Amino acid sequence: MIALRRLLRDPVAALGLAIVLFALVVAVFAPWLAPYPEDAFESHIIQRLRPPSAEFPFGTDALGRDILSRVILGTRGALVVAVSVVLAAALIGVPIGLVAGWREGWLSDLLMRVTDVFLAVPQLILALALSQLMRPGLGTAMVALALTYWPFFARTVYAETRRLRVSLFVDALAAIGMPPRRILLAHILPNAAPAIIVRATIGMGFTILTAATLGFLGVGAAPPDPDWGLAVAESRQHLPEAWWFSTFPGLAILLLVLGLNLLGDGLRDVADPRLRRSRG
Amino acid sequence: MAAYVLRRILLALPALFGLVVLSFVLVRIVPGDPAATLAGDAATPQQVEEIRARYGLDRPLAEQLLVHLRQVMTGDFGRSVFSDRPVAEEIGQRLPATLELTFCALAMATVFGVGLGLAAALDHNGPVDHLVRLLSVAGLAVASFWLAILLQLLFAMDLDLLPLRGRIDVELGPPAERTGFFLVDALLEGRRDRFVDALRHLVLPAVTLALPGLATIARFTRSGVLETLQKDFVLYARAAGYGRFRLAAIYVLRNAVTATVTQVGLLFGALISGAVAVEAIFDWPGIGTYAVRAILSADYKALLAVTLVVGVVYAVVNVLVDVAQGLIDPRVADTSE
Amino acid sequence: MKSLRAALAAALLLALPAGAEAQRPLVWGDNLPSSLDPHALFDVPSQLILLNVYDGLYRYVGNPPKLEPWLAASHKVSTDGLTWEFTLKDGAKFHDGSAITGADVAYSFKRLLGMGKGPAGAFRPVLKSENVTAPDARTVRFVLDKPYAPFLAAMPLVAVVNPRAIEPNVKDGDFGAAWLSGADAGSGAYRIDPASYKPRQSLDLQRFADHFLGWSYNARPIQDVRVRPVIETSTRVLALLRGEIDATDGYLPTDQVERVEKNASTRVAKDESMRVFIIRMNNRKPPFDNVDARRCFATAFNYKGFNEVILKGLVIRNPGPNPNGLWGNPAGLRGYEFDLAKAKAHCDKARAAGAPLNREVEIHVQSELEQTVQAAQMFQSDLRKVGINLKVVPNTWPGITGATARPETTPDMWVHWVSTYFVDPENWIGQMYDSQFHGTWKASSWYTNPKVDALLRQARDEPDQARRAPLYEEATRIVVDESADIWVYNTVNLRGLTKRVQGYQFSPVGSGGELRLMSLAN
Amino acid sequence: MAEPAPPTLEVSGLAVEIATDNGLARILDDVALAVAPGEIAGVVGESGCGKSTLVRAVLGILPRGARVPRGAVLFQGADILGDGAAAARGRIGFIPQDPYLSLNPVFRAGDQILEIMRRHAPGRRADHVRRLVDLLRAVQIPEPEAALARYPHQFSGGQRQRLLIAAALSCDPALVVADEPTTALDVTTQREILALLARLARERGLAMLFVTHDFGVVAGLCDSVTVLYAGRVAEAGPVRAVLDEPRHPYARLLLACHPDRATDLAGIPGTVPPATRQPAGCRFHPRCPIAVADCAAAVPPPVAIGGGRRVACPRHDMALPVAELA
Repeated sequence: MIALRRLLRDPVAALGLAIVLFALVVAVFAPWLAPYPEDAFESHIIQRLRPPSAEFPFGTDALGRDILSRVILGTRGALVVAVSVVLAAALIGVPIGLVAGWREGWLSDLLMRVTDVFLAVPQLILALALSQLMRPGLGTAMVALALTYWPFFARTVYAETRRLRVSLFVDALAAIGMPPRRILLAHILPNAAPAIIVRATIGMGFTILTAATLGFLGVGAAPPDPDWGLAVAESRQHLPEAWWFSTFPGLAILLLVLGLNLLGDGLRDVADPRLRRSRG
Repeated sequence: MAAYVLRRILLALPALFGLVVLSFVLVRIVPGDPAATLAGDAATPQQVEEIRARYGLDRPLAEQLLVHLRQVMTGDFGRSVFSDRPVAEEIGQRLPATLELTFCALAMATVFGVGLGLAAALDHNGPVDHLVRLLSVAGLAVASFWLAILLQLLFAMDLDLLPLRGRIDVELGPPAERTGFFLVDALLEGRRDRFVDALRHLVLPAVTLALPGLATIARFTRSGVLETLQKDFVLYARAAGYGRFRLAAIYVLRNAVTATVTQVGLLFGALISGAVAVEAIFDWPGIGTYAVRAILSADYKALLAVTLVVGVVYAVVNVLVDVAQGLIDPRVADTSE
Repeated sequence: MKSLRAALAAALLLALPAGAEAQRPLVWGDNLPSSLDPHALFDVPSQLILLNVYDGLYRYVGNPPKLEPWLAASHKVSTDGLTWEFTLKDGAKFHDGSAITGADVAYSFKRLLGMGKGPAGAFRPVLKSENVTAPDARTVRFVLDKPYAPFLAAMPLVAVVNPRAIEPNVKDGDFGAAWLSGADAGSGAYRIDPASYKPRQSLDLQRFADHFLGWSYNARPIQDVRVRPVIETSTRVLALLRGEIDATDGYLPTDQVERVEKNASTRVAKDESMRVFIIRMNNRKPPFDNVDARRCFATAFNYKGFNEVILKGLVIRNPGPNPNGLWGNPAGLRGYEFDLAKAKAHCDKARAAGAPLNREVEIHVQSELEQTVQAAQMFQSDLRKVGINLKVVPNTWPGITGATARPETTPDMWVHWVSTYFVDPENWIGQMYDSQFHGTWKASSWYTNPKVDALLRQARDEPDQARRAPLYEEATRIVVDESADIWVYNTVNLRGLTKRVQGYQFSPVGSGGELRLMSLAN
Repeated sequence: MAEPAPPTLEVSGLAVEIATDNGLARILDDVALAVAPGEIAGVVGESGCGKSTLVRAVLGILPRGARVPRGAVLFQGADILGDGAAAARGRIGFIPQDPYLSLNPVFRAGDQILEIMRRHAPGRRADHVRRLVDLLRAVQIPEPEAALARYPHQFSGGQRQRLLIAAALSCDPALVVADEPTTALDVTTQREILALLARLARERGLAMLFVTHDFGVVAGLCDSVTVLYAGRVAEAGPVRAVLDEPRHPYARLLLACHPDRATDLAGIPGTVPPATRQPAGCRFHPRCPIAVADCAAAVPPPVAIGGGRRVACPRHDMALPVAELA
């Protein structure tokens, strides 16, 4: 609660929280909010490429679908992708970071080397290659993104664990004979949690962007999914005449990622009140 | 220092080895059938089998990996399954384009990012600070492919200020190839017109690519400077009479950029990734488009080489970053030996 | 900036030697093939090289395409249809100045068959390397294993290459393939500047003044051509509008046609082609093994909506596998029409017969080709109305064609075009529905009908076109009745051009890329 | 006790306030002290009493947002509070609290000191180097020439403090301000550094403002002492007199709890009030065992009680309850 109040005191962070909450609400109630919820699937070619009007506030796309509805319906997909990718990446990265940070010697070295290997592969290229692994599509793209994002969690948790391992309270716990697993789970993990949460928030923004890029390159979400990146890709050949086609999905990406980043910054400030700062 | 650099290089080697194995395993599971692609549209199944045998694609995977490792050791990346040309040569033709683009973007991101970050920190919680904070967060939030299209439409189509695509004007032609970096080659042959033209072609893609990096660097510099400003030695330096400018621009910045420099290394990976979309839109003939092409046509030799080359470049950049850090902060080089 | 560019242009003019023509070269924005070796592959982009840098014995000219003797002056066929003898024209020269002989032609075919790639597929079943001979300097003789009707029709696929250029560059018995993938061993109207070649990026061509046809038919041929492929479709269109390139590929998106035509300095060349847009169904996989299920799908596609609205009427409805203009099509062939009530009836019938129409059906699209995606989405929307759940799966050409080797891995449905490789029904219905081609992408509907097999094989062995035509007509009727696939339209080739490009002439083979016919207004 | 010469440093009626989120913090109020040439003046107080702010006011590096509503700081007779006073401050040397943190780790130690010298007296680098080597020898750094090229982390803590002392002396100062310069060091090194400071001050006739929380250090080093409590002067006077016979209840309690080494206030009930919520009247009265109602009503002004001593408590001659002294 105190953390929330402190978060709200920073107008920028509060804005971020507001955007993310707004997106959450939109995502949850998307089918009721969208004026034409069936436009997630249905095309009406007679009314294609209509400019914004009272009937279609954001205009229609190349298959005559209401863009407002599709932007609203796309929110859910974007958030689902972001949350599940980051969750999966955390599930891989956090244990690796914990173990590598706690243990000395070859295991730790090996784990961090593997992490480095994954870091050395350009993310998008790995994601593209992996997308071809089973078959292109949102599911594969999500697997690919999780497989490329976990090293960031491993790095973060590794650093935190290393820092906390040498701290006095861990020495004290070890001295009274607490097993390492309990120290890691009950003491180090909660202490590393703020760093993980911040990393996760930023990671969600990042994931949405990368997933959109994959969609843009044609290996992410599959049509007729109302994916924002896909919409921008589809809109390209209608620019600049049908400006509304790319503008609104593009803005939706911008806004949600912006909200997540602002929130991440705010959380970092709360987690680290020594100094109100914002790091990438 | 020399020992430190050597150690950094040696540490990078196992990672590169891991990369070779990892990329091989990943790429060879790609389902697109290179033999079928190679055989062409009108191929019979029997032709496909012959091609499979000729390229060793019918051997067990482990054997293919060994062959691959031996080839990589000798710098032989094989021939592209797709174009039947040496992959090393194809990449050699394309790598400079990507490096020219990414280095320019990196330089742009660093110079402006550090400047903005410093300005923001010195105006902590002031208007400049808020503006830079918002801009840097927005810079990280913009989808580069979207930005690229908007920049094209605005600066090339509407305003007619900058070229739309490519590296150099078709009529002007590329400069005589020495390094493959058009800017450098144009200077070497003393052609100002080509230099200017290559530079104009660089602007839009480099700006698009630089923006997220710029935002990251600005954020890190800002927080680094803020953190450093809290340090006792800054207080001491002020007490001892250091000048304000010298304090901010040299004394504090050098400490503050250590975190930033690490970011520059990590950013390079992101830049190469970003280059994939940016190169495609701006028609930049680099390895980003090459990689996409390789993936789409299941050209696994090319893809393997691209991953490895990018990995090597990434490793080199990060060794350079480590060296830079050692130069900036002498403690780094001392304690890790 | 304009003034700067003008100044640069002026400076460049001054720098040119006196008397040189100051003509901005033609900038060709169409795709480059992945290899410059005309024997290494055969796809749409490679025709740029085949038609401009090389010559064949025969060539398709004009629209509809006519097969004309090219390097050959004439040919003779034995009565059994097995022995073919071609006589060469006099005075034809390769780019190195050496004369083209019968031995060179024979060498070219042996190389083609030896490499066994791309265009070799059309000849390998009937032609052995040792049966290509050159009795004298002006003659080349082929002895086929069995009669093969499309032999002459496939002749333009084969480029005649210069053995004197290739032989010094052969390594490890590779037929010089490594070298020729980036070099020139041709005799065509244009020659390659090897130094300019960067795969998929750039290629410069120069006019070959000594081309065997001479240049009398073109008063102002184009001296220099710069091939500069543009990767992204929309960037390509913008580049054309800005005049950075003079020509797009032949797949200009229909939505861009109006814009290119409105632009003062550009136009769109529209030519009816022979490229059939088709939605495949895997006839081996339920529910597509049920003819009523297939008919249900065929009547649920909104042909009119797609052709007239989305593609703005820039294509022509094509009811069967062969392109409309080709011989071998039955007169008055009626294809399927969009009728959801009928579709429902077909579906009910299929369901009654146990066809699993409730399962999710996958349609694979080539995600870089917007039209395939749009067609699939529209189809998906309409199929929902008859209770069929269609899932769109983005894929790529290699991804799909790699999977068509076996029926289990072949997608339920996929979308593609069948272009003109040679102008013969064999190129379409022959290779698509004869079960002996199962395992190739062309036959990826896994359609099996012994009667159709028999008809198509008979037509293949029959040299006389008048007798072949009814066989193909009969086969077409059966295939259409059984709704083996969904045939949508025949393409109108849409190429964006700057108005300074003149003399552009389209042929379905080569898609209008014959540079020798063009000239540039200043 | 110091000779009645004109003081090198004279602080009078100094008040410093900082606006914070929780309201106005009155860090210093009505602080007065003087340091004569050759005199070592101690300032003692617990954490939060305003010692550091006093140092920063003298050095002209008050934190952002701080303002000085009243008072003056005179250095050799010139006001050095205003912005234009940087030049006048040139001959004030500063020895910071923590030698580990006060040198920038990424620059060579020599360069950092030379930069200070350059700022104070433009001249040839070689001359500065020569002077610096002499100084390093004076503060007993071994191999001074080689030391110039080393980085801070390559020195021990004691050596770093010697470097900082050399830096403070490098501008040929009339006044040296030392802010708890031995706190971060181990006891042996502390003693060496204090001896060095005493010797240097004596040899060079320096005025020194020595800030500490440690009465033991004051006793061994200083000539006079000023005791601060919550931003005000509680008691001031010659060091022997104050230490032997403290008069302010605060000073008495402080020295009584720890007769030998009065290092903290653990023995006094209550805590130092936060600067934003100072009690009215005498700021010590909530914790004072002999406080009466009047103590909360008005601020007791420091009064001279003879012998150069001042005490800010009207009840300074009352006896403390025995229990408090136990």
